[in-house]
Amino acid sequence: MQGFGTDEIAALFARLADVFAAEKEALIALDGKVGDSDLGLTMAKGFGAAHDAVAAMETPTPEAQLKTAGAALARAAPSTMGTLMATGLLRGSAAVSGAERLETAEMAAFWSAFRDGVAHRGRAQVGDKTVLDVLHPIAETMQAQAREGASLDAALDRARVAAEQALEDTKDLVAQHGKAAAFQEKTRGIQDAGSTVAVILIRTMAECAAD
Amino acid sequence: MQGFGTDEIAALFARLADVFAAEKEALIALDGKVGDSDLGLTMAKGFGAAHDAVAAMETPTPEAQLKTAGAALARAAPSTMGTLMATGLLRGSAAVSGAERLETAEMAAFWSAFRDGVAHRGRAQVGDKTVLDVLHPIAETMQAQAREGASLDAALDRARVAAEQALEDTKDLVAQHGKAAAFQEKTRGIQDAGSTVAVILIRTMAECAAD
Amino acid sequence: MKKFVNDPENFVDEMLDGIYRAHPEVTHAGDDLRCFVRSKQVPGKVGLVTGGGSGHLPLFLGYVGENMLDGAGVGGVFQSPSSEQILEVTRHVDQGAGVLYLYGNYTGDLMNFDMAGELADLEGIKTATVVGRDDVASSVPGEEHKRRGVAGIFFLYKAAGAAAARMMPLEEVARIAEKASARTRTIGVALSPCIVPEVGKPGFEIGENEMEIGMGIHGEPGISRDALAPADEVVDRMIERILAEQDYTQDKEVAVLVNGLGATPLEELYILYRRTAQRLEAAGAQIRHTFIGEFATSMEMAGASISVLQLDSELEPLIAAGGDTPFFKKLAN
Amino acid sequence: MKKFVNDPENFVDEMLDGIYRAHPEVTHAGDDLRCFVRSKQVPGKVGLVTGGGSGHLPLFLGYVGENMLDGAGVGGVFQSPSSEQILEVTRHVDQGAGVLYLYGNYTGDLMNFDMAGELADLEGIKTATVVGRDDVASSVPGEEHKRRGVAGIFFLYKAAGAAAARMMPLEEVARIAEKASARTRTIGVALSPCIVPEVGKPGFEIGENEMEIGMGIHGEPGISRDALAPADEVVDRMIERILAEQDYTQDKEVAVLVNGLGATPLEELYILYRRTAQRLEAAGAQIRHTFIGEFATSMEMAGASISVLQLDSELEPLIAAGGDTPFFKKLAN
Ligand SMILES: Nc1ncnc2c1ncn2[C@@H]1O[C@H](COP(=O)(O)OP(=O)(O)O)[C@@H](O)[C@H]1O
Ligand SMILES: Nc1ncnc2c1ncn2[C@@H]1O[C@H](COP(=O)(O)OP(=O)(O)O)[C@@H](O)[C@H]1O
Ligand SMILES: [Mg+2]
Ligand SMILES: [Mg+2]
Ligand SMILES: [Mg+2]
Ligand SMILES: [Mg+2]
Repeated sequence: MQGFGTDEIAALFARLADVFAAEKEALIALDGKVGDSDLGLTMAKGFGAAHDAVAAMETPTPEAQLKTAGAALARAAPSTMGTLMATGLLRGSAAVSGAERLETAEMAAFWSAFRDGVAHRGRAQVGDKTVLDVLHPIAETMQAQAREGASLDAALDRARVAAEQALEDTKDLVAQHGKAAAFQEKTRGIQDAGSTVAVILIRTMAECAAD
Repeated sequence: MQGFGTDEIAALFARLADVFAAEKEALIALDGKVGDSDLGLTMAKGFGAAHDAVAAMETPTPEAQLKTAGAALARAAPSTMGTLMATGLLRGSAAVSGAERLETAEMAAFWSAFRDGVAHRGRAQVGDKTVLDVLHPIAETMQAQAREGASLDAALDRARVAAEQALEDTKDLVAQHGKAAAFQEKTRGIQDAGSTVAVILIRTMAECAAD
Repeated sequence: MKKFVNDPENFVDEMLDGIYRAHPEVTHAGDDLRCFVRSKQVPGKVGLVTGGGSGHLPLFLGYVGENMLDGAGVGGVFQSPSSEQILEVTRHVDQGAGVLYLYGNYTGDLMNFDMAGELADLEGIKTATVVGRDDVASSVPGEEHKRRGVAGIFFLYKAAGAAAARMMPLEEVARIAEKASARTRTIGVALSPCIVPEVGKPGFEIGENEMEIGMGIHGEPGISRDALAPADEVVDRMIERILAEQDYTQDKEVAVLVNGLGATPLEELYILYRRTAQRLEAAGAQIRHTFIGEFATSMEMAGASISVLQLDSELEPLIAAGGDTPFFKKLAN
Repeated sequence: MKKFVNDPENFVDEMLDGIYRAHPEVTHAGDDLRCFVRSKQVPGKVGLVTGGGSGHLPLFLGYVGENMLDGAGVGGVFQSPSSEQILEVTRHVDQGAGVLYLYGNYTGDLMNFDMAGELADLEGIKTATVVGRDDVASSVPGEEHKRRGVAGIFFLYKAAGAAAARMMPLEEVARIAEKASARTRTIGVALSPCIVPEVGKPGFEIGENEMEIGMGIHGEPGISRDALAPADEVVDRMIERILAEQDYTQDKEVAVLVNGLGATPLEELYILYRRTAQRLEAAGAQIRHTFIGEFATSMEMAGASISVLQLDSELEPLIAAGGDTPFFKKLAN
């Protein structure tokens, strides 16, 4: 594919809205294990709002679309993950300022900024069993792929694979933040809910690129 | 028997305390059908307190015993039936003022005063599906037996039979008073809870007389 | 039974012990914890005494305080206090101006207050009686005197309390209480039963998806049992019963009380109030005073009631007056 | 789900509509109902802003009023308000003296208040932040900064509210709030779960005969799940956690809050208070102020919490001060 232009980004948010609507119950159940069961609701609502806002734009640029999506998400779903994903989108938007299409290099910049934004806002460390544990390998993989000059669809697919592995690895960690932290050792063996959302993001993006 | 003297009255209240303790759950269930399920509790507590008070008396007379029992009942169980039974005992006590033993005539006077007290305090009419529907035939039967010169045990047994029949007849009535009144037509077919207590009273008295 | 209790027999007295520890402005007359009175009586004022079963906090004793009541006979859970206890409270609060009994229209309470009043009379204490009978679900129009007293009795306390605080004589305070009683209507809805600690299990059942409109605060049967409807529809079905008995063409101003029965979250009471206000305004009423919260509960029963007092120029300032009890505080407005 | 709701999506906004209809002393800044503010701001006063998820009434918005807070960002049930909403409230309440953010230590709230503060700073509004972190069950000593904020935040509101009303500057009000925060400890116990309207079923289960000590107000796991014990024993097990962290040899005076989580009858809270008072007094504390009732709920959760604020000569008069909001009224004493 020729990278993500405004049409592809619009299509990406349409697809994310669908996917999070479909995953609603699964995410509720997952967050319910060591959390408050709201993740399915907030992600479905938040990405639904992001899609609506992006779809309503008249003269979009990638930067503006990502910013609009982030702002809509922050407004519609001010939960931990809603706010973090919004922060990621807003920071990622700034990182692709001016670009008309997001190729591998721009996408790598987007994901690095996304990760950094989440790290800043959430004050978590890699290994704390949060969404950062998946965002970090995504960003690192994208950066490596960009250095190697990989195509966007190949790069995203590698990032997806890394993300899925990282998600699996969150099972071995003990939660240090948010509602899950109260469960301490009991969180071991359980896949982190927020990290699952990050995998859905990169997977959906990779699928869009592959289509 | 030679009528109820102080020993027999003390024994009567001991027995009533036992009987109401034994009937507690049954009365709770009965009152629960069209009431608030408290009758078993209040009667067990009330007659338990009456027995304790009577047992603690040093120089009892029948009049004083009945008064003490009534006052204890009023204090321990100020529910509808607790208050009515207390009123009955207090009025009945006054009606046997001075008597050393309660023979048929005195017992008839006791029950008439008991009924009148309940009627005054509760402002119900015979036929309203209340305890009055059993107290009234008890009082009338006792008066008739006294006029005929019947022995106390025979008189009490006749009164018991009349009471049991009257209790059965309460099933055909519709409640007009207390919590049951809210159930209106639904109370038809159900035996009145308070009337059941009156039957227990006369039956226990008759049993004491027969022993 | 999921309750914080020790021996269920001590439920009421331990609760009272907690209340006296927390609130020095109330105490008991004599040794009996259940003879609940204000720590300081107001000389020359008509005494206001209420009473009834426990399990309805803040009803009844919660309204004993400044500009409200002077004493309460505290019964066991859902049980009347004894005539002796009421008499003790009566003696304590009488300041020579007589005592008004204000309580709910239940057989056990009626008999015990009557007895106490007769005994007080022998001691030279003048008493008068006004009963709350606001529950429209408990008897048809024409039989209002048979109705149960529920949350709306709060309005009687408020009006009579403010009247007595203005040093009105017994007859006047009783007349005002009677007027408030005649002009108050309540309808309730229950979603779940409650548990009397000494019984230990619910006295009745309500299906997982059912509601009962008109159920009494001791679980007395209501007027209909239906599938739980959306909140607005529940209010619509309830408020009809009140609107049918109040006409706002002349006296438009009303005071509204949306009361939680115990387990219903305050959030939901405001959702019910929203629709109640819409409906009352559509019927031509003007809401002048609003009270929302738990005013008369049934232990942990889920449910709510709506009470409407139709004001007039005499009642309005009495409802507007301030009040200060350990359980109810209102600034004058 | 046995609740009085219409469309669960409208739960919060219909509740707010009800609140605004009932209480003209509060309103919303701009069009968004969820930007909750006092109708009249006090010129020159430090603005106090709180916020957090809905479902905890009277927390959070219920403490907006005289001598208390000035505004609240209202989130969805158990959800943070957005940074945009907090910013809108901040702009509205700022009277030139800056704004103090006072909220519970939860990730979502922290992030959104931080974002709002950063944006307010760009607009020239000075903000400071103090978080409630009173739940002793949520982290071990030494890790107090990680603790959740629960009912004890009421003491922060009370102290900071009275300080701001005395026209103290932002730094002072923040210092006092921080002191109250550092000196407040809370421990809770839950008997039943609660239902988020949009979810429609309980988020977790508690066995028919179980209690969970230390459970959070969103159902976060506690420190032990055991068979329900008699009330006094429940208090004993809870209060130990507080006594272990407070020493009454120097500062003896405390303020106590016994809070109901939603479905627990007030009667039972007084039974819990009774034992709490006994235990505190035995430990050498002197109870100077007592608050009992529903101050911070979890919808229809059955359960309670005990909070103790260890007073000093600066905090005491601030807790003693009066307060007047639609949901909380206290006369000065
Ligand atoms: N401080 C943090 N930094 C980054 N991610 C976090 C942080 N705290 C929690 N998370 C992530 O958020 C997820 C839970 O999200 P969400 O359900 O929105 O939280 P909550 O319901 O507690 O607001 C966790 O699984 C974790 O991945
Ligand atoms: N006004 C009345 N006069 C006489 N008996 C009455 C009256 N009202 C109720 N009762 C009797 O009381 C019984 C119920 O007693 P109880 O359970 O003590 O009442 P409550 O629980 O309503 O106080 C009824 O079955 C009826 O026999
Ligand atoms: Mg969550
Ligand atoms: Mg009964
Ligand atoms: Mg309650
Ligand atoms: Mg409640």
